[in-house]
Order: sequence, then C-alpha cells, then structure tokens
Amino acid sequence: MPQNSGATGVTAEEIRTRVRELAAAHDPATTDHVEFLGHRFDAGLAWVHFPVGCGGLGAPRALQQVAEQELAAAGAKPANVYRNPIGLGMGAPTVAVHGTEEQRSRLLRPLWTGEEVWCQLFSEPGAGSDLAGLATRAVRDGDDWIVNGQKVWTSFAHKARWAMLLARTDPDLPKHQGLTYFFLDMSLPGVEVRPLRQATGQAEFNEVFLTDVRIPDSMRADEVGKGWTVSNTTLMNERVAIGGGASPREGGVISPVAALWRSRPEVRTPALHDQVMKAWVEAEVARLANARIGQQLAAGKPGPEGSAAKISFARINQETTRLWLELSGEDGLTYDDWTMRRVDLGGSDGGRSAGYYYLRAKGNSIEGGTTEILRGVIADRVLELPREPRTDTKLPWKEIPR
Amino acid sequence: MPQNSGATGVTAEEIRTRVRELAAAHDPATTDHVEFLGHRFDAGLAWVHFPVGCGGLGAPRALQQVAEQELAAAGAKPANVYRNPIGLGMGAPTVAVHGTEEQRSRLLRPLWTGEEVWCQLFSEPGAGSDLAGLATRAVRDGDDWIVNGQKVWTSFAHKARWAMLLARTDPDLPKHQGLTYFFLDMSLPGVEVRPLRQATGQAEFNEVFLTDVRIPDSMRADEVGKGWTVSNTTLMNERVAIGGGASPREGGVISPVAALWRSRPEVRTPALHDQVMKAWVEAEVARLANARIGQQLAAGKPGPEGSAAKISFARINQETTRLWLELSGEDGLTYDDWTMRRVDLGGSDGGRSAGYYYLRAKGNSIEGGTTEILRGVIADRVLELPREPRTDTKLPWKEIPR
Amino acid sequence: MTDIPSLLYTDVEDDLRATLRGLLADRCPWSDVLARVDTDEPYDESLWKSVAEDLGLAGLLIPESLGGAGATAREAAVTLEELARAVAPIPYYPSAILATTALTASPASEARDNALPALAAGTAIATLTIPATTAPGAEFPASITGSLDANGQLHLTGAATTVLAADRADLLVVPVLIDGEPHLALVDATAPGLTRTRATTLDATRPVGTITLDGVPATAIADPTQAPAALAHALVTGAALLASEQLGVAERSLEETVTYLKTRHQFGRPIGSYQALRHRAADLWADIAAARATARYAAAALAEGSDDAPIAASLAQAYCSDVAVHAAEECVQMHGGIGFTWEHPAHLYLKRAMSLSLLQGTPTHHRAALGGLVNLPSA
Amino acid sequence: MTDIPSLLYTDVEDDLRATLRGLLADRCPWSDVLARVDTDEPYDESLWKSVAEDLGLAGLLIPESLGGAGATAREAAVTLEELARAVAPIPYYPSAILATTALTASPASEARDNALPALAAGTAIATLTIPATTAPGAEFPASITGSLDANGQLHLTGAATTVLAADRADLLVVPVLIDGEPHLALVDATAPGLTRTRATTLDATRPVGTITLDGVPATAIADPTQAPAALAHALVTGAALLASEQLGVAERSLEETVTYLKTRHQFGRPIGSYQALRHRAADLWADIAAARATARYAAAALAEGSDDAPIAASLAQAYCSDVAVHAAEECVQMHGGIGFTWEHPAHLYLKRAMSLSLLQGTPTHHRAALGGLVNLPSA
Repeated sequence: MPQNSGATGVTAEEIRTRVRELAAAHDPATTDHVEFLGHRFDAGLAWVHFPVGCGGLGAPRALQQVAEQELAAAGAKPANVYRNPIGLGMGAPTVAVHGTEEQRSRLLRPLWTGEEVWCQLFSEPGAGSDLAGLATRAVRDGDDWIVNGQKVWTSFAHKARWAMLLARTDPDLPKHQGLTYFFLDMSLPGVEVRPLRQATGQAEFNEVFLTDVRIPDSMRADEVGKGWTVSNTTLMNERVAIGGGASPREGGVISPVAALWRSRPEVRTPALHDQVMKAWVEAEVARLANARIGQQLAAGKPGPEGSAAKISFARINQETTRLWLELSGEDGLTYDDWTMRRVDLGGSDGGRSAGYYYLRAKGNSIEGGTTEILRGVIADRVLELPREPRTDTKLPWKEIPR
Repeated sequence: MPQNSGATGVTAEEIRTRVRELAAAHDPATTDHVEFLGHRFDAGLAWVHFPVGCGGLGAPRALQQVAEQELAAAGAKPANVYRNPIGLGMGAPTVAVHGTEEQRSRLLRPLWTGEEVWCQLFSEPGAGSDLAGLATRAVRDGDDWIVNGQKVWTSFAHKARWAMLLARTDPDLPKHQGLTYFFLDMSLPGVEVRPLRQATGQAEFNEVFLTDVRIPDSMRADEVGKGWTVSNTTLMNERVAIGGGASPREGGVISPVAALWRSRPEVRTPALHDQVMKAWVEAEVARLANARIGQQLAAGKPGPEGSAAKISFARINQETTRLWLELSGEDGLTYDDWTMRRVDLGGSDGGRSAGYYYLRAKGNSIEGGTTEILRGVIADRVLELPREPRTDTKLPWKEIPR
Repeated sequence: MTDIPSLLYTDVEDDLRATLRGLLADRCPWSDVLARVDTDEPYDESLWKSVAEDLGLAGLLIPESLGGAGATAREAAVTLEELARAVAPIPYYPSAILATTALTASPASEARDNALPALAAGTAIATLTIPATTAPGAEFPASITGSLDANGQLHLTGAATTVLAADRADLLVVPVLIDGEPHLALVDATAPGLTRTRATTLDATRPVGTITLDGVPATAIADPTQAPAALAHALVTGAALLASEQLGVAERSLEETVTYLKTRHQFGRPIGSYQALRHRAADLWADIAAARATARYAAAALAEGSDDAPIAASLAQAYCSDVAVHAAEECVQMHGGIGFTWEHPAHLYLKRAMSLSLLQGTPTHHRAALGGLVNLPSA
Repeated sequence: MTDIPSLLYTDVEDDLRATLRGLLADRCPWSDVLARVDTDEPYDESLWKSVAEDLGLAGLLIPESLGGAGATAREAAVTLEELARAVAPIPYYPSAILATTALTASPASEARDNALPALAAGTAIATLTIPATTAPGAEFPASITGSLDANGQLHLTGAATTVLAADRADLLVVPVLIDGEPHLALVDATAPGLTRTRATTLDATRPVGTITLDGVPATAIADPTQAPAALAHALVTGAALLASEQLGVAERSLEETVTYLKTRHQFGRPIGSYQALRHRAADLWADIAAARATARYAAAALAEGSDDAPIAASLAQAYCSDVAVHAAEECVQMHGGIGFTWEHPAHLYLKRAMSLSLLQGTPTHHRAALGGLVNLPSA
C-alpha cells in the first residue's frame, strides 16, 4: 500500500485524541457493538494505516497498536475476528491495495463491522498446491463476466456475503498470466455452497459450485490478467502469526498428554515415558523456536522460520496425538461422535476425544500449504537450492498435462 | 549366455562322473590348490553352465550345485572367492558373454584359479550414481586405444592384473551410446593405483589414474559403443545375494549390542531398553525378509525385494551401531586406531571398536548403489511410478551440464 | 532358529485370496463401508453370510470333525489380509479367531462341541469377553466372577469393557474367576441378566462395547488347569494374526497412494514423478515387504505349533502395527486435501490401522514383552 | 515461564562471532585439522594462544576482578558455536567452561584466585577430572579420595577415566572424597605421583585420557557445603553450552551440504534440484532453526541465573545432540562417496557430533532427567 507510508505524519497522540473523541461521541459501554465498529471505521481507527475514507488515517502501521490499546482502555471491544477472520485478515488488505474507489467504499465498512462475512475462492479439486493451475473460467460478456467452476476448502462460504475469487480469463496464456481476480457477491444466482465433510466426521470447509454466475466487471480487482499478483497480496496476509507471542510451557497438544500422564499412573510404562518426554521436548523446543521468531519480528528482522514453524506444528500435533491415543488404552478405541456437523474454522473444538484430535491433526500438514510445499519454500528461498526443472510455466495453460 | 541353455543335455550323473574322474586323476588332498583348480577348469567343472573350453560344459546352471557338492564330497576346496571376488563374481560372466574366443582363452583360466585377480574400473569422481556420465576417454590410435581418466572406489585394484574398464569413445553421442568396454591389463604403463582412505582411517578402495594407457583393440569387449550394454552384464552380476540364505537370529550387528546388554547390566536404562528392542525387532524382521527373498529365489520367483533389503541393511547397521556407541558409555568416546592401512573388501574386520563400525556403516548406504538410487529403482521398477523429467539422455554427452 | 518355515503363499492360499478378493470387490466396496458409518447397523450381515457360510471361512481354524475346514493360521492370515484390505465390517476376527481359538484350546465338552459347529457354519457369532486391548501375557482377568447355585448351575457376574462385537455376538467365551480360580465359561448372549452396550468407535467398522453380567447362567468349559493356557493361546493367536490385518491395510493404503501418484497432476506433471514422493512410496513398499515376511512368519509359527509363536506374535505386532499406521498416514498425506475428506477412503484405512495398533497390545508393549522372551531384560 | 529471555544474538555477540570466525577461517582450515590427526600433537597450541590470549576468550566466564572478561554464558555459547564449526583442536570446553565454572562456583581462596587469572590469560589450561560422559545430576564421584598428612597437606589418590584434555591440562579441578565427604581440590598437573595417558578418540580433535593420582599433593578449594553445588553448576553449564557446539556442527554440516548440492551434477543437473534432497535439506534447516532457539535459551537461562537452567540444559541436550548427529550424518550421505573419504571434512563433523552426543549425558539420559525436573515421573 504505497499510500500508507506514514508520510502523512499522523502521531500517536493524534490517535489517542481520536479515540477519546470517538468514545466520547459513542459510549462503548452502551453502543451496539456493530454500530460502534461503524463509527470507529468512520473515524479512521479501523486500520489506521489504511487510507482516509477506507477506515484508516494513512498513519504508520505501528500506530495500530496504539489505537487498539487506547480503545481497550476506553472499554471498547475489538472487531470480532472469529466472525470474519478471512475478511479481516485477507479481504481487507486486498481491497485496500487493489480495489477501486467504488469497491473500497462498498466493501470495507461492512467487512470491518462484521455485517458482511468474507470467504476465499482459490483452491480447486484440480488445483491445490498448484494454485496457478486452476480451471474455473470467467468469460467476458458485455459488462459482465460469466463464471463456471468448482472451488474447494472454503471456510465460511456458507456465511459469506463476499468472496475473493480467482478465475481463469485466458486459457491461451501461460498459467500465471491468464488469471483475473474478482470480488464475488455470494448471493448471486448460480453460487451453490455445500459442506465438505472431513475425516473427523464434521465439516469445517465447503465446496462452492459456480454455474453461469454473472459478475459485473465493476467487481473485478485490478486489471484483467493480473489475478496472480492480486492473489499474492491475499496470500501474503494469510500467514497466521504462529510465532506471534510466547505461549506458555505445555501450552499445546502436549497439555492433555502431560495431564493424562500425571493423573493416571497406571498407564505409565518405561518405554512410554521416553515417548512422552520426546513429545514434551518437541513441544518445548517448538515453543522456544516460535518465541524466537516473535522476537525477530519484534526486532524488525522477520526470518523465514515461519514455514519451518508450520511444518513442526503439524508434525508435533500428529505425533503427540498418536501418543495420546496409545496412552489412552481402551479409550483410544472409541470416538465421541461421527455425526456430520458444520464447525467454523477457529471455532472452539475443545473437549473432544483423543481420536478426534488425532484425525484432525492429519489436516495440519495439508491445510494452508502442505508440508511438502513448505519444504520447497525453504529449499528455494532460504537455502537457495536449484529449482526442479519445470515444464508448466511457459506453455499455454490449456496445453499443460493435467 | 544363449549357448548355455542346457540344450546340450548334460545330466547330473555326467557331472558326478566327471568329478570322480577329476578327483581320481588329481587327488585333491595332495594336489596344490591352484593346480587343482586349473584341472577343474579344464574338466569343464569351473562353471558348468559356461561353454566348453571356457571352464564349462554348456550344462544347465542348476547343475553347478551338483558339481560343488560332489567336489566337496571328494575333499576338494572350492575356488577362493575372497582372493578374487570381483573376477569370479562379475568378470567371468562378462568375459563369457561378451568376450572373443581369444579373450576367453586368455582370461578365464587364470581368473578362475586366482592367479590373476580382477577389479572394476567404472565409477569416477564425477560419475557415481550417474555412471553413464563418466568422462574417462579412450581414443583410437591405430590398433590401440589411448585411455586417460580417473576411476575411484576400486577395490582390489592394487592386487589386480585385469580390470573391467568402461570408457567414453565418442563424446558427441548421447551419454549411454558413446561408451566402450575394455579388459585392461593393469600392468600396462600409465596405470597408477593409489589407496583411497575412508572416514574409518583405513583404505578398502583405491583411486586409479589412467594416463595415456595403450590398450590393444583386441582387448575391447564387444563392439565400439556397446559399453553400456556390456556393463549391465557386469552389474547384473554384482548384486550380492543378501537374501541367499537364512542367517541365524541375532546374526548381524545386533549381536554385539545384545551381548553388551546381557553382559553389562549397569548400562541398562528403561528408555535404552526400548531402543535395544527396536533394534532387535528391525534385525529380526530384516532376517525374515531376507529369508523370504531367498525362498522366492529358490522357488524360481525372484522378486525386486533385493533393493529393499540393501536399503534396510544400511539403515539397520547405521542405527544399531549408533545405539551401540550410546550403550558403550565412556568407551564410545574412544577409537582403536586411525592409522592408515589397506583392508580388502570382504576381508575380516572383526574385533574393532564400536566407533569403527559406526563409521563404516555410513558407507553402507553409499557403496554399491546409494539408498537414494535404490529408492528410485523401486519407484521405477516395482511401483512403476512416473519417471522424473530427464534432460540428459538425448543430448550429446559433451553438452550435458556437469 | 535357522530353520525358517516357508514365508511364501501356497497355491491354496493364493486361490483363497483370489476368491475372497473377488467377493469383496463385488460386495464390499469402500463406498458401502463408508455409508454404513452413518447408519445404526455397523455390521454387514449379508457379507458375513457370504464369507462365513458360503465360502466357509469362519471355520478355518475349527477341525473338520467339528464342522470346520481344519485349516491353519496361514489360511486365516490370508483371510484377514483380504478382509482388512476391504475394511470389511464383519466380526470375523473376534468370532473366527479369538473366540474360536479359545474354544479349540479348551477340552472337548458338550457345550464346546455344540458351539464350534455353529461358529464354523457362521450361523452363530462369538466373542471373547476381554478388553480388546488385552495383550498376550496379560494376567487372567478378574472383572467377572462366577458362582454355583444350589442346583450346581454356574452364574456369572461382572463386566468387561471394550469387548469386540459385544453388541453382536451370539455366544460369549468368558474368562471368569470361580472361587478365585481361573476358568473359561460359555454364555448364551440372550441369557437373562446379560446387558450390552455399543460404543462409538474410532474404527466404525469394528465396534466394541461393554458386556455386563448379573447372575447370568453359564457353562464352564475350561478349568484352572486349562483356562489360562487356552486364553493365552487365543491371545497369542490373535496378536499374531492381527499382523496380517495390518499387512492388508498397509498394502491397500500404498496401492491407493500409488494409483493417485500416477494420475494426479500438479505443476504440469504427475505428482508421482516428484522424487520426494517417489522415495517415500519406495520406503513404504520396502517396509511392507518386510511386514509381509514378518506376518507370514507369525502365521507359520502358529500353523506349525512352534515354540517360537509367542516371539513371532510379538515381533509381528511390534513391526506391522507401525507399518500399517505409517502407510495409512502417508496415504492421507500424499493424497493432499482429498485424502482428508470423508468422501475418500483414506480415512477408513487410517482408522482401521490406528485402531489395530491398539488391539491386543501396542507396539511399545510388544517390544517390552519381547525383551522378556528373548533374554534382553529390561533395566 | 511466559517470560522468555531474548534468544537473538546481540550486536556484541555478532561482533565476537565475526572476529572469531575470521580467525578460524584463517588459522584453522579443516585440512589442517585433518592433517593433525595423523600426528602426535592433537592440540593446536598456536591457535589456543590466539583464541585465549589474543582474543581473551578463555576468560569469558571469569570475573574482571580475576582477570577475566566478566561476560556471560551467552558469549561463551557463541564462542563454542564457532569453535565447533571449525572443529577447532583446542581444549576450550574443558578449560574455559568446565574447570572455570567449577572454580568460579567455588568460594574465593588463594589457590582459586591464583588459578583463575592464569586460566583467563590462557597461560594455563585446566580440566575437571570427571569422566567426560558425566551428566548433570550424577552422584558425586568417589573414584578419588584424599587424606591429610601429618603436616596437614592434602594428598589425593585414585583415578578418573575419559577426562577431557587429560594429557594437556596444567591444572586439575578434582572432585574428591575426604573422609567420605565431597570436596573440590586443585592439583598442579606436574605434581609428583600424577600420571596421565591419552586415549585414541573417536573425535581426534578432542582427546580424553586417564588421570591417575598416587598421593598427589593438592589444595582443597570447596568443602562439603560448597563442592556438590559447584560441581553441579559446572555440569549444568557444560551440558547447556555443549548445545551451542552441537548447533555449530549442525550449521556447518548443512552449509557444506548445501554448497555441494548446488555444484554437484548428476544426470545433467545439480543434485540440489532433486526434490528428495531438497526436502531433506529443508528439514535439516528447520531442525537447526529450532536447535538455535533451544541452545540460545539454555545459554540465556545460565546468563540470567534462572532457576530454569537445569531444565534448559537438559532440554538443549535432549534436542540439539540429535540434530547435530543427524545433520552430520546427512552431510556424509548427501555427499555420496566423497563424503565417506578421509580427504573430505564431513567425517570430522560426524565424529565431533557423535562424540558430543556422548558428552555430559546422552539425549536419552537427558530426556529421562527432564521427566524428574518437569514433574513427568517415570513409570
């Protein structure tokens, strides 16, 4: 966002003043939360580094922290991330950077207040790790685009009003060049959302079928053929800050395992002790590694360790939940419930049986970038190893074997 | 060997008769071993499936077993495999299949008797896994070939009179097509053998430097440009029959570890017990897997499990010797001797310190086909997975990046 | 130890496999297995009828004189391989392996000799009322006790948890303490005083449940001189043969994976052409080849009545358990997203493999037990 | 536990590293280290002089008042990282870490306060006479006993095996039992009655040997109220800081590997373009990043005098040991044949890493010890 360089000279004191004025005009204690968030947006205090009129003040990004603290001190609840995580985390920055004036003013405010939930329509059954190979077609028809295709691994699609859609507009170009990015109104005819049931029995994600959906060209983000660039803005904001802060010792999945070990001496055997200690060591090492990543970020030296952290997060969850099952003895044979139900990503899933966590952990090395892809990222970007030979980047997309 | 199809109708009884005649003419108890082996060769009892005149009778291969048993019963010692393993294992079949009449009569008899030891000059510093990429050049000059290059990982080179040499005769052809195979007299001028010291401190192998070595064309095996085909005959015979027979339980490197555990209770800890048992399980499983391979071979159904057996052999040796070091406590810090000395492959290396075996085991996953190459063999030949894209098979050799 | 029995499959075993595989391909596609998870009918009764009655496989381990096939653990092992490959939802293992071997190891008696022909015919299904996690070498269970009433009729009281096929069995083989002494008793599951529950299980194709006995009439079939050995034999047999189930699950997982690796394209080429995946698939194949030898050895040792059977059983469990879980885990991972969905069979293999690793002793347990069997004492 | 100290390197530490790395690149190439193995002079005395005297690094952990730098374990850790990267053949760890911390944890005394300035200046080299495999928490050694003669002079008798730098040390810090009570004593290695031998070691750059004492005169420097704690402090410090050596070896192994992967071609392309090797290298990098955080935490916990230091030390050993060995093993394997030759440095890293994993407690030992420290009791 070139316009947010902080050159406008907004100071922390001005932020504090604006918060005080906002709180004086709309008492956080008595104002409806959504309504208050709207006022906060209008005051430029949603994302202070966004441009004026887009919920921001064109202030330096670091001042967001000042706004949050001051608002919390004034008794204001923050935006509800659990209600609209994809919109807040990825939709907003994409709209702010690549959206037109009209798109920004239509989309950002209800996104911020949570009145309009967002989802992301990127992955397809045939395009997982190879996102740029996607097949959903958008064909120009007058002032509209007619879209057909199938998207998958879409969380929040059943609640979303808007989607970030990546579609192919020119199959004759090489794969990365023929893509265009749209903001899709999920209430349009031809959009069908079906829950996608997982190995755990429940559905955190959806499949989305797009059949002759007409998107007005006014809802295209950036230029035709620039979809890959726009999607990179979205994905750069996807990385959850795994290493954001210092979690407590025994804070993760080691916690129930350690608790079980301490509370049920009858399950203890010498060999299992070593396995529990291995899991404990892995968990504590990962905690320290994440803390170090957080310290690097805080010192303004972000490192590439995030990919490593995600790899180890998945591995530790998988190994430790398996150990949990073994320690569970007879209980390990049972499961709480296979009934299909929708569960929101990020929603609470506490209190389930060990088997649930074992199965769910299998997704950790697939979702949000497979472990294999992340290893490739480290090999490419950190170790700068030679790339594998590629045959798919220069061919017209339609000629790539699939 | 098309000529050994057994069509000559030699029977087991004839073999037995010939053995009796041989033993009657040359009493094994009193005849010098080398001399006896020479008579055995002349009687066609060296390799009964080889052609007549080449130490064989053109008999079915299965009758070799009859000859060996009958000779042993007559008190004759078998050929000394330890003295000339490469000659007996790989050289002889290569000469028999690809050699000229002249080469067979010159080479096979002293190879068999052990009077002339053989080695193999294939691998090069720049061509290990990628043998067909080798760079040693042979240039035609009248009736000779002038050879220049460097070979490596050559066991027995310092004792060998003959070598199987693979060299590049046409760098303008694709890599597999420009190779020619020679029988090299190691006593020729320009052949220099240097010991190759290993991580263990000792040298089981050699480097061989070839500088303007003149090989007469009469010592070329098969046609010019057919070297890759000939080398495959050699390599097919390289596979040591790991699964040849049933080794006893605790027969491998688990043996000293189990002995240490049994004899020194003070080293035992609960966690180490699980590690020892893991090693024991791996060893016993490998023993059974090898026995099954042997049973398949005996049933005439050779499977592709040999590659898997070699992978697990290396892994087990490596993991178990590491455990041995850990169990050794203070002794694990020490080493018996770093002094450089030559050791023959296959020679005894018993009674060394645990550290020696730990280091030596590191070679097991490299020598005779790396674990990585063997995994590729399984992926290609057993699982029939798609090959990796290759760029080196059709280019002229000289244009391949290296 | 140098004389290793044949670890190959005989022609008879190959034929058995082909017949059963054909039946299962036809009658037990994974989609049917999956659909059943959302129903209240965990067992495929019709498939049971075909396997047990039509093919006669329920009686493999029962002597011909009692209506069985008089076959050996080798054939039973092949049967379990195939059933596991198909994740078949039938109670073959608890009935035709566990309960049957407990019965055949008990002395002849009217009760036993009436039960076994029914089991052989598949018209009755039995189970052994012990927790499914019980390992060979476990102490004789003490959770059920028996006493004689005035008429000399034995009555059992107590409970057993996580009993395989608890909800389905017609006959129960019950380890029971009578006056503190170990016995086996046979119970008709419809007898008064018997209640049973079905738990929801990680492997929905293999339910367990609790059997509660409140003065249930029973017939003693093995006395203190016989019962511990009969139970031990059943547990060793069970553990040894589960390795063949593990082998079957592992094989099927790898096959599905390899098929997918050949067809799925990303970045313009089949993902099976990527070296990291090729190497992982090759390692799995190598592990499975070793697991096959080990599972075969366990079956052969049982078939021969070898003294080495307890070692072979623990060895097989110590090795094959992990191979099966690893193969199923890799099957999920190498399929990527689709492998994590309900509508793909990978999770069925994963749940079967993980559940198998907990049955009749975990690998960790069996390694520790092996230490005692091969004179490598614990610390 | 939520307050984690900085795990980053300070500017001072970065400067220290740069200086030392420059010196080692210049003065301690691996080819020199290797050549020394075939000689009878295991230590590079000239390098010691530069590191200890010129750079003043031998006194990092010694207070300024006693001639040292008054630095912390953080700087010592960076020093060890760099020395291990170079497989430097100098007795820094036994002298500047083990013996030094045993002395600084002992009360002020004439003997101690004469020794420490010499150690700080690098003019004397010391060691702690315990087996190099001794882990934190070990019982106080009983292999050496002391008694007073008629003049009140202490004399020591006994022996200690696999003592680091036994053949080189000028001063010995000796755990000794006097009348059955634990003490530390200081011994001049040239004193009468002292003999020492040097063993041939797996890591030829780090000799160990046996020290035999036969009535050797000594000076007590810590009494029973002080000696066990001083020894324990030295052992915790040693274990914690060895993790930084392990980190250094692992980093160097990976760097050598990555360089080779970029240049070595087989089948027409650099082997670093093969996915299986790329993934393995990436995993190593991830493991090393985690090891760095763990080693840094151990050093920081020592520097802060945190109660968590024993946990941090065992954690670091439990993790970093295996990372170092694995990285060195992969360095050999990914180099193929050349990595198994004497004329390539991979074996130097492998021997250092393997030897390090045995020093001051193996990973298996430290995991067991951690159980006691974090209330996860053994079975």
